[in-house]
Amino acid sequence: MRSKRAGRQLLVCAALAVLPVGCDKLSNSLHQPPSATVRTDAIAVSALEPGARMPGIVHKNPLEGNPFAISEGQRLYDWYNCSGCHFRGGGGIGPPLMDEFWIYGGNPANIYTTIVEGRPNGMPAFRGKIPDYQLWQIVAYVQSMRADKPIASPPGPREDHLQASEGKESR
Amino acid sequence: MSRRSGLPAAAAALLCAALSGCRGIQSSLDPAGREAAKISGLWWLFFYVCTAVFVLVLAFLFYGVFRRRSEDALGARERGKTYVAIGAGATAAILLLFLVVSVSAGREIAEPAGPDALKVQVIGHQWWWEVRYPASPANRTVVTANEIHVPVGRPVFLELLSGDVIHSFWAPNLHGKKDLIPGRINSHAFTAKKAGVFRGQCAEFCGLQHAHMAFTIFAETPERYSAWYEKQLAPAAEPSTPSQERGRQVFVSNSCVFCHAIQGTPAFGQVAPDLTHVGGRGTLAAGSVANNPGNLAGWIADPQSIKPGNHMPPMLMAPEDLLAVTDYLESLK
Amino acid sequence: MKTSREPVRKPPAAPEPAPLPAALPEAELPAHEREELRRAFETQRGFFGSLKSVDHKVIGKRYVITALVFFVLGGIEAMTMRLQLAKPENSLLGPDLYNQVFTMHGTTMMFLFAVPVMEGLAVYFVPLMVGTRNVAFPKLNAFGYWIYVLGGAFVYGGFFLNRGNDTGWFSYVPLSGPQYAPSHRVDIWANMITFTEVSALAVAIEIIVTAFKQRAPGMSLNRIPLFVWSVITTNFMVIFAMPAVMLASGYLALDRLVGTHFFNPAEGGDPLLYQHLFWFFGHPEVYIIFIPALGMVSTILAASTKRPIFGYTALVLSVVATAFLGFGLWVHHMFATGLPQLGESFFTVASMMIAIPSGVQIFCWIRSLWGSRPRMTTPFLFVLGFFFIFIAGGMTGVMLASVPFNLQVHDTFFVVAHFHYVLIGGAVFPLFGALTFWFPKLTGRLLSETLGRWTFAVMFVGFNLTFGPMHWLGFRGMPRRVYTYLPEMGWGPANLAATIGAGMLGVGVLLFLINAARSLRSGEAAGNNPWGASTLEWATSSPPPPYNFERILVVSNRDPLWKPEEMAVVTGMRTDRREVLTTRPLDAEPDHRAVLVGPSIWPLFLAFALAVGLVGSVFTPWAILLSGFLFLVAMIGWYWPKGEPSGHNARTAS
Amino acid sequence: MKDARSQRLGKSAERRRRRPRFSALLFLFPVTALLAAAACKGPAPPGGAGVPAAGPASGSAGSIPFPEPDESSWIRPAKDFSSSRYSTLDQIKSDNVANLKLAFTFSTGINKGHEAAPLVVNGTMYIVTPYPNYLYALDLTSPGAPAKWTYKPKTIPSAQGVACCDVVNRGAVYGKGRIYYNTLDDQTVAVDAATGQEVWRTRVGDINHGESITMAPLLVKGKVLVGNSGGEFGVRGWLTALDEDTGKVAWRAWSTGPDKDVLIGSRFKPFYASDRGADLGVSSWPGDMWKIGGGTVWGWISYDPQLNLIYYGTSNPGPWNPDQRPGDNKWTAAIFARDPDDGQAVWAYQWSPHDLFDYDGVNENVLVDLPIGGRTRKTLLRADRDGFLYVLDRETGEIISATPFAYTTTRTGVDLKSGRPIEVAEKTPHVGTTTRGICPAAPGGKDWQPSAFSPRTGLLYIPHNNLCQDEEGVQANYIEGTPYVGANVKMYAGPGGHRGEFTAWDPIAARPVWKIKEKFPAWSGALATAGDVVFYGTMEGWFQAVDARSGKLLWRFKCGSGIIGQPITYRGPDGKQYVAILSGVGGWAGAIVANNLDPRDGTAALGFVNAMGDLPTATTAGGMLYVFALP
Amino acid sequence: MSSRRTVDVSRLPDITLDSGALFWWATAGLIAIEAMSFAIIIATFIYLRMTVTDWPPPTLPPPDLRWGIAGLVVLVISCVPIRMAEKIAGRGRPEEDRRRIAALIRVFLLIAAVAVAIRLLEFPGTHCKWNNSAYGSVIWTTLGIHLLEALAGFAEFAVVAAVLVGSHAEEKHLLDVRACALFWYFIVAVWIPLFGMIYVFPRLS
Repeated sequence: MRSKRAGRQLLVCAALAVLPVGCDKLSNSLHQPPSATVRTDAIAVSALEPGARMPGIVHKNPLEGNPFAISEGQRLYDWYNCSGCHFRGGGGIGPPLMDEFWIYGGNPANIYTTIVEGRPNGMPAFRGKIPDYQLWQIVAYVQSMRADKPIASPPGPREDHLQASEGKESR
Repeated sequence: MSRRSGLPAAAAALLCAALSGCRGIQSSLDPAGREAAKISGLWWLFFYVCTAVFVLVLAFLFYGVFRRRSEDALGARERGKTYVAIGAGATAAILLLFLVVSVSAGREIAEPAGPDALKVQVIGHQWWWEVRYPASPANRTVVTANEIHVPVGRPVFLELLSGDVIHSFWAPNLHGKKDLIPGRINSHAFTAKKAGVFRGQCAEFCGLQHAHMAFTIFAETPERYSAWYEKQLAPAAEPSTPSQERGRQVFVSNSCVFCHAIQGTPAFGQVAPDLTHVGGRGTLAAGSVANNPGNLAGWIADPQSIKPGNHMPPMLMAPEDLLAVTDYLESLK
Repeated sequence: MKTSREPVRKPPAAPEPAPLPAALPEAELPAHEREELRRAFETQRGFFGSLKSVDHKVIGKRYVITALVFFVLGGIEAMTMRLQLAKPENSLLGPDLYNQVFTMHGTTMMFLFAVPVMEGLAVYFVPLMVGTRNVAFPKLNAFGYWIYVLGGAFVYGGFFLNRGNDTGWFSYVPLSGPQYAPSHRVDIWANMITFTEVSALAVAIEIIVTAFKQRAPGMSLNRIPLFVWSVITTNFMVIFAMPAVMLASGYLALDRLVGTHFFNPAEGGDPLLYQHLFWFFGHPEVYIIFIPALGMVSTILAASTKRPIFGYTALVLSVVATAFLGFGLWVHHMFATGLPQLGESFFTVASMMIAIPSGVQIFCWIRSLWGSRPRMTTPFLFVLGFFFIFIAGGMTGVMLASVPFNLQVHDTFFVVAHFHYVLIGGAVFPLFGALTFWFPKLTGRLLSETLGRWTFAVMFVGFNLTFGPMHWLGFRGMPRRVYTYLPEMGWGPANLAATIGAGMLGVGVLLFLINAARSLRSGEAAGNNPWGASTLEWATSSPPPPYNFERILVVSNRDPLWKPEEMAVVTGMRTDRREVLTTRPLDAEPDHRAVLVGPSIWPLFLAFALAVGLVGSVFTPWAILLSGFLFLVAMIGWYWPKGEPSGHNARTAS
Repeated sequence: MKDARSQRLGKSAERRRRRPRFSALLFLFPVTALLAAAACKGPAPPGGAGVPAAGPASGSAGSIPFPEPDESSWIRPAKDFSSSRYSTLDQIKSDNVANLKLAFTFSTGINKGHEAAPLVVNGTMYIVTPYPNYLYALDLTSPGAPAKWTYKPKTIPSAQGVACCDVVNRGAVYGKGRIYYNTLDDQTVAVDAATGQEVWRTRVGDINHGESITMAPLLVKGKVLVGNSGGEFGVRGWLTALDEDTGKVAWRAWSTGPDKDVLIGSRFKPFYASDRGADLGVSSWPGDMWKIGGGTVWGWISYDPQLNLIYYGTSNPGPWNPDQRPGDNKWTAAIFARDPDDGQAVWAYQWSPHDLFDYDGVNENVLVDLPIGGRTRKTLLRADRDGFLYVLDRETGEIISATPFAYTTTRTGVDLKSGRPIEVAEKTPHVGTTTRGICPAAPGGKDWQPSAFSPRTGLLYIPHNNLCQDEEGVQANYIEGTPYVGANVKMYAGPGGHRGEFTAWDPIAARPVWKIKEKFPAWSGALATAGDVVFYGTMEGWFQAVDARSGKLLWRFKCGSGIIGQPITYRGPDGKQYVAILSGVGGWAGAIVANNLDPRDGTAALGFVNAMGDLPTATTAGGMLYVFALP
Repeated sequence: MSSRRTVDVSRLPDITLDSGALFWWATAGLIAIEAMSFAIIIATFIYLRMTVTDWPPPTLPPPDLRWGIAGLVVLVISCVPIRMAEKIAGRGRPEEDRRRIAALIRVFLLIAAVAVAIRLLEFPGTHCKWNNSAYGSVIWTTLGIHLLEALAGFAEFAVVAAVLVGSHAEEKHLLDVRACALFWYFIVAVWIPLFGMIYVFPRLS
């Protein structure tokens, strides 16, 4: 536990080290370069935007629909225990991923952010623990779950998981 | 007719290799186990008999083609039938011989390993080998990867399982191969007769890195084997230098623990090789590269360039962290 | 007739038995009837007309040429692999590409080259050899070809779009299953199997019925040429073997596309089921490729020695026995899977027993050659090469039947060496001999003997240099299907040798192609029967006219052209329509005069309809519905009455 | 060949080879089926209510050794130290219960599963809600029982991410003028019962390890006994005693690990040989896995003041996938008898050594003195997850009897000599294959939902499940703070097609007296009263009263949401008998409603969703207190 | 000389309606292929059954007999009009008989349509789906492949009937009737072991 916390501190320090802006606040706090004042490329977590809408930056999953990425994503989804809370998309501890209701937004960028940053009501933050390309693979898999197809017969790799008996009767 | 090539040429090359004493650590012709020796004996019998037959048949053929005297048509037909019958009979006789020696050799190598056999579980993964020594009580279970230590002279009973696709366990110096099939448990038994280090490799095509899925078998004296076993039971060595201390810190706080386990630390990942005693292993990445700090650091930083397509992601670490982790892992003898 | 042992540079311009028309003037038709016959059987002109062709010679030639194109593609893939393996840790191909390439190599050679080329030669030569005008079901024949081409184009299209299957030509599950083989690579492959198997099955029915029902009068079962016998046997094997692989690949496609669980152990399926089905096809497949080659060997030997092959009955029976036994030994591909020992022993026995009929054949051939002073023509050289290589491959084959030995060398380069010895030695060498032998019949021109000899020499040396060292590599622990290996393993020199050999083999094939191209332009005219062979295909002109024979011949012995004086002809066949004479299966007594269908576009359309289903189902199940609709349209078109007269209201022949 | 082969193969290989020989199993099936059928026969005509069976269904066939005499209060969820949930109040009787009317209601404002029992002390009712674990105090002396105060603990919302099966809370305990209860994020709080002021607060666990707390504490001899949850997160289980005044940790007994951690010392005398030995909590695990081995303590604790022993169970081992943890995995899925003063173990027994099916051992232990074999024995009744009702000698831990009360295919019985269950090898789940027809399913023949014992009828009233499952073992990966299960599960209704049952069980005759079939799992607690009325709720939302002797349905009321809470009864300040229940569907069984899960994925919520696809049409979420009284 | 060297075949018929016809042989070949395919399906079934302890999986009842038996009976009945049509066709008089044959085929088509409809009811009667387990997979695949076969046979006869009604009916179409009949007998005959496999076998264990 202690080691873990220390590790996190280490990580934070490392993150700070690469952000010189944050460090010499005292010396140069009155004048900010224009580029550092407003971030427009950050992923919006809310759909509500004060004022008129800005032409937003579209965040697309570079691996969307790529079968290899989806299958890798599926493997990672299991290995990194996403399946432990979200199961095969129906949810459990975490919310379902296969329906159209998304608490924190369902576009690829939102899903990505959710994995990286975590969410306050239980979603852990995987920040700094999963490389970017794997994140997008997981996002690709999560996106593929959302197809408006019944789970019974989607094409593709994820059908290989458990199919239990439908029958309610026993002999 | 060219005599430079063909089976005789291959056989000649083989003979040279065998006689010149250049021994192979992954060769079925340098048997170090009871089973491999039986099979190699079988091969030499096959080889000599088949070579003789081959030479004889071709001699007949060429003699027939090139001889001067023309055959008279009548009478020869009858004789011809006799020749063919004799030939078929000889073929059948040789086959019968082969069958008898083959089946008897098969029965011998399939003999049960007996109750005193060392039981080892080998689980194939894309693309590495998980090796478990089940024991009672359960906490004497040893888990390692890509290396199997066995005592010389004691039968080894392998339980072969697969975690994903079909693999095949093959250490030619000790025995032939046996597949690891998902949903099944296969068994395989061998007895090492000589101490030595032998290499084995996955022999069933299993995807991208089928070529880099090797393992090493250490056949050791019973004493050395026991010593090794006891050492494996111990949890990972405690860091003894600040660098190693830091390495452990980095390891457990990084995503290494998502997949790897180191007994004695909070790392319990179970989808990649157990690293409790990784420093004591000879190779990395299932026999892909030698285990030394340089290779290890390279493997951690960029595993995909060593073994493209394998499941280990590159680890983004500060250089000093990378060195520390390498230092720590290498200390886990 | 030459008596010296000096090799003949060229086949004699005027072969020993006189050309048939000279000996049998009755075989010629009056000019107007010949013209009528030509019109009835001709392929229509123009591009569209050629698509409608149902002439077995046109289709057979297309088969052979297409198969040779695939052979060259497969060969290029093979050489790419050899280049990659020429040295340890080579970086020419990455693992992904290498896996696609070796899969494509195996797939191409087995499904797109070896079987189709044998089928193609059968389609071309069986009607000629049994003395009829066309195959029994000309439209089915055309359909078979189209579906084969479409399948090949499909899988190669996929390959060039980086959708080549990367799980091996055997595509074992679960590696090829939905979980471990994402994307449509395997789907394309699995459906391609169906394409080629449908094609092979169509040809099988075709050939069997033609050979059983349309033989020349008098050609009773014991007078059928050995090549035809081997082709009949092969096609029976096709009927019993191909459904297994169609179902295996069908189950695989279902597992992948709609989520069935045939091979998913988690749901009660079993990956080994796939292996059983695959090898139940896969082993007979070897014989399907190899048995026609036995027929070719017999044919070439007989023509080269100018005497009947010794032991006709024994040869026929051994071929049939080989076919039967061929179904009983698929498990020797699975010894390492851990099946019960008793079962393994059974398959050991079966696998070894198959050496007995093979031995009988070899002894019969040796006996045929004994003192025969054969002419050392190129085809004969290829047959000699066949003996050398095939016997060596057969020896290692017998070894592989031994369970313990198999456990060591299974899935190593030893096995690679073994089956290339068997398949290249046993099928490709005779095939090249046969192509040289039949080239004059196909084109009317002879191939150059000099180039032919060079071809043989380079191929023979190259072959042994490629595959000889692989035996050794197998023993030294080199598994198959590895895209690279460590320098420490010491496999480098042998692999380098193999790569050089592969290059030579490639040069040999290139020489053959050059020879063929040269000969097509400026080759020596062949005449009807340049080799002085005895079978009916030589009784007509080279290349044969659309109707094959002006009059159907009547035979009374096994080697009709060597005894033309005993031959008779059939009269009373109509020449104004596509009429063939059907005979009874056993004694070949005339039965009735069947009318065959004419040129049609529907075979192509039907193939297209099926292709829509097979290609489309990879992407959406709805394609099957569309395909079903097109299929119905095609069937209606196919069967639509053309008003061709038949039955009692038709005019009887003069 | 013959001999050698089987020898040569490992146990599991043998199983594999024997598979085709299904005839053995076929034999087994009818036997178990017959047994089950025999057990089920008789009771319930289709109407739902049962008929009294021939045997002695009444009389004081057993007695509650440690009753809580004050009927104007209800100070711990199980009413008394014996965990009887039996009240001597008899105003509400079987002949007047039909007149029961709603007295007042109270909304908790929370949409998660309400599993808690309200407490009543000194004219005040205390309600603990699911996360965020508010504590409401209602003034029973005022009309309509308005809220006096609300206590809102400071909690970490992320704790919701480590609660395996909804963010429930099972209640509080009263003592020394304080209410003690646990929050999901591993805090135990003591709140002044009169003012709602926090007295002390102790953090006893860490959510980053996957730990959470859902159980109701028990106050014994000045110590608040608290256990953790997280058997599905690779948590190492413990029971901790906190000082009632300071909240300081008095002792902590781990469920796995070396004896000094488990508090096994010289007094430890387990009845069965396989439970004896040094450091079994380590040696029965491979490597370090005991550190992440589960055995959490999230269920009920009983206390015997005479023997001075507390009894509690430990949860399943982690992960579910048994292939990953060879060995007996002590002391998971077990029961401990400990001295509450120092926590030293006196005896222990493993219900499920090397647990295969998530058969947690945490269910309530009802302490009853029963006349068995001509003498009164100090027994402990346990309706376990495995579907068996165990009668144990609570002094020694000896099993007196073990009889299935639910449909079971996984076990044929318990070997009374060795104490080990007799398991059906074919039902063992393994990695890479699907094992079908596992009955009872992972939530067991009975999950946490506590039963009640009436000394008047001598019957144990068990609300339980009728569920089976298919399970595919998969390799579980351990990442701290994330689930650690390793199984794809799909549950479905057991024989009969109903998913729940309410059974009245005669522990002496070891047979059911009557059974009521419920459409959904009977996931609420039971309450027995001296009026010979038994109360329980259904997941559709019916709160119902049945005749204690016949099982006849006497009264019911449809609440706003499905009921998974525990009913209580008390004598109000006005002298009338009241019955209270929290409605509010959720929990593992109701997660599909509480968490809006997608029924298209049957494996969701550890496979429970497959069995509960129709629950969202039957009820909606929302917590509400309902209190009833006779007019 | 000349007489010895020629064989006159002008008197031979140009069609035969018996097993000497090429089309009959083609049908026989097709049947051989199909028979092999069904044999392999049965082998698959037995193989899969041998690898598991419970067949069907423990929670499933065996397929409903009701529609299964109905389907089998209707299939067998459907052979009756076909047999009659085939006999009439064997007389080789297209002009006189074609309408009667076409009428019989229409009766057959009706019965066959019922058989196909029943087959569609047999799918839900399995109580499982193709993607539930290997059991479901093999049962559905068998039912499906046989359904495709039956549809093919049905379509064949529909085309033949259409041709017979039209004015182009010739003797060779009588041969079509016989060959199609042969194929249909096969479809019905092969269903008997398949029926046993799907419906009876699970009840034996």
